[in-house]
Amino acid sequence: MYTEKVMDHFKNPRNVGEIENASGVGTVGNAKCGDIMRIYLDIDENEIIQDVKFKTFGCGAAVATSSMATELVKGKTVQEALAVTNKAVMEALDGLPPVKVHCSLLAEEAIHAALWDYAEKNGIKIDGLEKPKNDISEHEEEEEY
Amino acid sequence: MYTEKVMDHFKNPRNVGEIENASGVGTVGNAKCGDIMRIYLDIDENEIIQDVKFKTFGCGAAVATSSMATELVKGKTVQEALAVTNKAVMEALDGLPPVKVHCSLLAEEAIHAALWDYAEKNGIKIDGLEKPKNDISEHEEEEEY
Amino acid sequence: MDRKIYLDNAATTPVKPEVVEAMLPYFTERFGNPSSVYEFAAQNKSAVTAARETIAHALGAEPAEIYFTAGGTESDNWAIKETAEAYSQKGNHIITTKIEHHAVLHTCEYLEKHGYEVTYVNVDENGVVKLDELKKAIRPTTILISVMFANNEIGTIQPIKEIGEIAKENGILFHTDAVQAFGHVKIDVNEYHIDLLSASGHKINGPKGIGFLYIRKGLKLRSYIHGGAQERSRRAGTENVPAIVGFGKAVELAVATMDERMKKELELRDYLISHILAEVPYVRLNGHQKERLSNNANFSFQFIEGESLLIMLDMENICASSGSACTSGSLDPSHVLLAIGLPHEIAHGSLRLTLSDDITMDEIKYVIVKIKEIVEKLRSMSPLYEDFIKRQ
Amino acid sequence: MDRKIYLDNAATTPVKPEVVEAMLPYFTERFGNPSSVYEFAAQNKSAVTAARETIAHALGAEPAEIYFTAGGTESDNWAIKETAEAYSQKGNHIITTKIEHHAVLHTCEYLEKHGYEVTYVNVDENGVVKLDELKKAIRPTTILISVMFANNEIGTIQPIKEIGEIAKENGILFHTDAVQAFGHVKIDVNEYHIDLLSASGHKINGPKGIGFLYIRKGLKLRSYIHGGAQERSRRAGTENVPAIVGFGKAVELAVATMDERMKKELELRDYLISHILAEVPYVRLNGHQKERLSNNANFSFQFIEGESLLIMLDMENICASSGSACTSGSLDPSHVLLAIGLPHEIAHGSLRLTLSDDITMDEIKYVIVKIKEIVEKLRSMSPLYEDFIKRQ
Ligand SMILES: Cc1ncc(COP(=O)(O)O)c(C=O)c1O
Ligand SMILES: Cc1ncc(COP(=O)(O)O)c(C=O)c1O
Repeated sequence: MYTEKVMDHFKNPRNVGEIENASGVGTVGNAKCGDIMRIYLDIDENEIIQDVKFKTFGCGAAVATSSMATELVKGKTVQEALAVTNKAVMEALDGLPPVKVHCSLLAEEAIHAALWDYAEKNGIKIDGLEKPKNDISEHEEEEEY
Repeated sequence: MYTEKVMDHFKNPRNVGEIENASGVGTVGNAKCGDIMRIYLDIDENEIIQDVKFKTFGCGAAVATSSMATELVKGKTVQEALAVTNKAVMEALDGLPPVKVHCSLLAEEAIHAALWDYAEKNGIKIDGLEKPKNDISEHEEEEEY
Repeated sequence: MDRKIYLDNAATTPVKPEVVEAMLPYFTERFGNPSSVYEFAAQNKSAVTAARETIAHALGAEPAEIYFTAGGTESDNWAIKETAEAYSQKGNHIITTKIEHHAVLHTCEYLEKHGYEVTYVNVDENGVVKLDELKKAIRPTTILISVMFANNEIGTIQPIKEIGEIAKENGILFHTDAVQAFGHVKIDVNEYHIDLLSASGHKINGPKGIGFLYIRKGLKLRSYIHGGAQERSRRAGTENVPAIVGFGKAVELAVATMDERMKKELELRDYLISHILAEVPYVRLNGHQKERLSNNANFSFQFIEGESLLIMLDMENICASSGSACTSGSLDPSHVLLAIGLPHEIAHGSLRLTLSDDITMDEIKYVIVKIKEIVEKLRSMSPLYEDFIKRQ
Repeated sequence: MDRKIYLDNAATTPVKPEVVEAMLPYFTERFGNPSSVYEFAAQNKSAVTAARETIAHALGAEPAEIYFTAGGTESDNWAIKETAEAYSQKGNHIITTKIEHHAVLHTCEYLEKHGYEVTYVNVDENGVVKLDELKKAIRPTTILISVMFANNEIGTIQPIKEIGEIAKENGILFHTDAVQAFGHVKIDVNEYHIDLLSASGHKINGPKGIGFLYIRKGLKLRSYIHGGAQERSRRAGTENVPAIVGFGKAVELAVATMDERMKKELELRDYLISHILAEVPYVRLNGHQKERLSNNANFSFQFIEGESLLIMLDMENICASSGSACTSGSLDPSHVLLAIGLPHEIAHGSLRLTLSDDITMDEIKYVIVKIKEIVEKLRSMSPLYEDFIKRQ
């Protein structure tokens, strides 16, 4: 079902954990749908992401995309992190099964939510960042036969 | 599908053939239904069936029941022959598949038809013998689903 | 553990070597169509007859009441749709439950789109159908009650005899999806007043792609699959002789070993359940404590999600499932777990372990250790658990 | 002859040893449900995918257009009933022919009882569908044309491409029952404008109980068997992995050997036909002389009846059939032989010999000798022959 990269990030997820007094924390998804991601960012005064941690309740793809997303933003500037799309996460994982694409969207949203929290805490505005929805309700129905 | 007795009478049918100037000949069934039986009887002045022959166009059971029916009436009186029922033929063959029961009826009818012909030719009346139908149209429909 | 520990016997089972053995000659040698005239193929008819008799005997039914199908799903479709059709003069109402397999539920939903009315009766927190609700649901137009014998996810065995009696008293036909129960539990169609019963070969170490529908003598149901005159003109299609023979053999074995097997499975299952409940915090057992299949254990672990759990178990050579196999690729939590009242997030953290008598106590102990480790690991990664702990 | 001479390959075929070989691991080892999360079972998914690709490739189709079923009969039922249902807004008229298999005919009759109208187009004396009649039968409400690719009794191959074009020009869906043709004749669903195609495993040395329906991308057909989400939610029921794998292997072999096989069969068939026609009096060949399956010969012998002929052939170790296998237990003559204009009593005397490349020329010669002997013997017992001779 999953690529080797996905399995690797699931088996050995990078950056699991919490950051105390994080610069920004974002939580997205909801338990009803079976996916919740929380991302902690530690951002320094040069707007560089010094550290990032995540916690995820969800399927294999949810864990792997969280892990990969944290890897992709670590050491980046806020603007660079903002540019990390779900597509980038998927590509870095060598792809996801169609039913699992929403996990990568969730990972993107989680980063955005943490950045939003950072911006709010610091009273700044990050260009191109919109207030994240709490829940990405992209619950597209499979075609029913 | 068939009992050993049926197969034996099919493989080695008794009394196949014709009798020239037979005392009575009866043909029943029709080609449309796939069964025609013809029975020749040679009946002596004591009303004893001295010889009997048959020809049959039909399935394995049709051949076997013809063969068995001729065996059952051979050497018998006309009255005894009249008493040979399809049930007797079936029993003598150790049974027939349900879809083939009509063959035994046909055999009974063929005997009756030959006896009727004998009675007509000789201007006599045989007690309990009715004019045979040309065709026993007992084409019962199988239950349809 | 080197050996794979297969704990997903409710999804499917390995075909027993004796069953494969029994089937093999029918592929290459005795391959003939049993409706043929020539002896070599006509002999196959007696092989089919023997299998039919074995199965009928296992149910207290007549051989002529057993109709082979391609599996449990087809049997369910047939039973429900053709009862609906055959008895539409009498009424258009069907009663079933909220915890049926999709083969029943989606068939009922199909009928709802075609003018039928369906009542989906609730179950209690143990997954037992509410008999009072079921009785109240009966209308003059009710033509069928369809209640599964045992649930495929939580293993709860329904009060089938009582339901059969309710159906009988009210002159309503009674269908039971016994795909999980047949071969695992003793069933007598007459004692239980069952009119229609579905079963499937691959749930009892028989082949896939074969099942049967028991249809009580005298019922007006017609064919669902139209065509040739096979199965007394009620189910068309060239007879799948190897699979029928294999199914017959599997039933023979299942019946012969049932008592012993249940005893062994019960011991393993009860050990597993009691230890998981004692050793893992924030866990619940789903399904009835006693009235459940001897090989079924179903847990919900709070704060974690099922698929992750399954993959981690797989990494330890343990094969299990979360909800039913059919839906494990999907995101919706199992309708069965929701029906017994679990909140979504708890339903998501469910684990079904379905044993066989092939499993050893050592393996069960290993499984318990691994579940503990994995649940702990996943919780350490879970934002839900983090919130829960912080709230303490 | 010691060896059984099996000449009933249109009824069913032996499973090839390579096919059994391919299936075997999937019974006992790789038995897992392909929808499972654990790797050991998920791997089965790729085995299913590979079989689907082999089959799609053989038809010039996309893998996603192939849906596995339990056989040709189910495929026919699905194609016709669900087209009727999905396109009922457009119309309620279906066109088919008088010589379809019962899987199509009885399905159409079922639909007639449910508000649909069906035109059964005639065939000519060779069994070729009358295209002008077919065209004239088209109405604004016609939603489906269903014409079999090749007939199972008389072997006639239909002008499928022309029919596909007629259907396409008129915006009507086109289904073909290719159960007898698939694996025996080259088929390209695009070249022939086929929208739906039925096939079955056991007609091409694959297993019984498995078939497929090709459904052109974009068609609105829904499930016929409702339940789990297998086959992209279009055909429910636990995947019959061993049978699917075996079917894939059988198709692979059938495609690889098709040219050679046809060549050999043609030689045997033409020898058989020409010698029977030359050496037996009062006989006719049924079906088209040229446009026929390479393995099919069908004769009518006047004055004798088919079943007797079959039993006598069986006594000589020759397996054959009279009409189609499904109806050979019945008393009605084949609807196909009646449709090509045979009187009942001649239809009753029909013999179908369907070859394989496993047959030798020596065996064919033996068969010819035996047929001559048996026909003579049966005629000597036939009152019809007696009358005929006396009339001369
Ligand atoms: C309760 C129940 N009903 C029906 C089915 C369907 O059976 P099959 O997959 O053999 O069609 C299953 C198993 O998948 C089941 O567990
Ligand atoms: C033309 C045709 N259609 C359909 C079928 C039915 O196929 P199956 O018996 O595999 O269901 C057959 C064979 O029996 C056939 O010859």
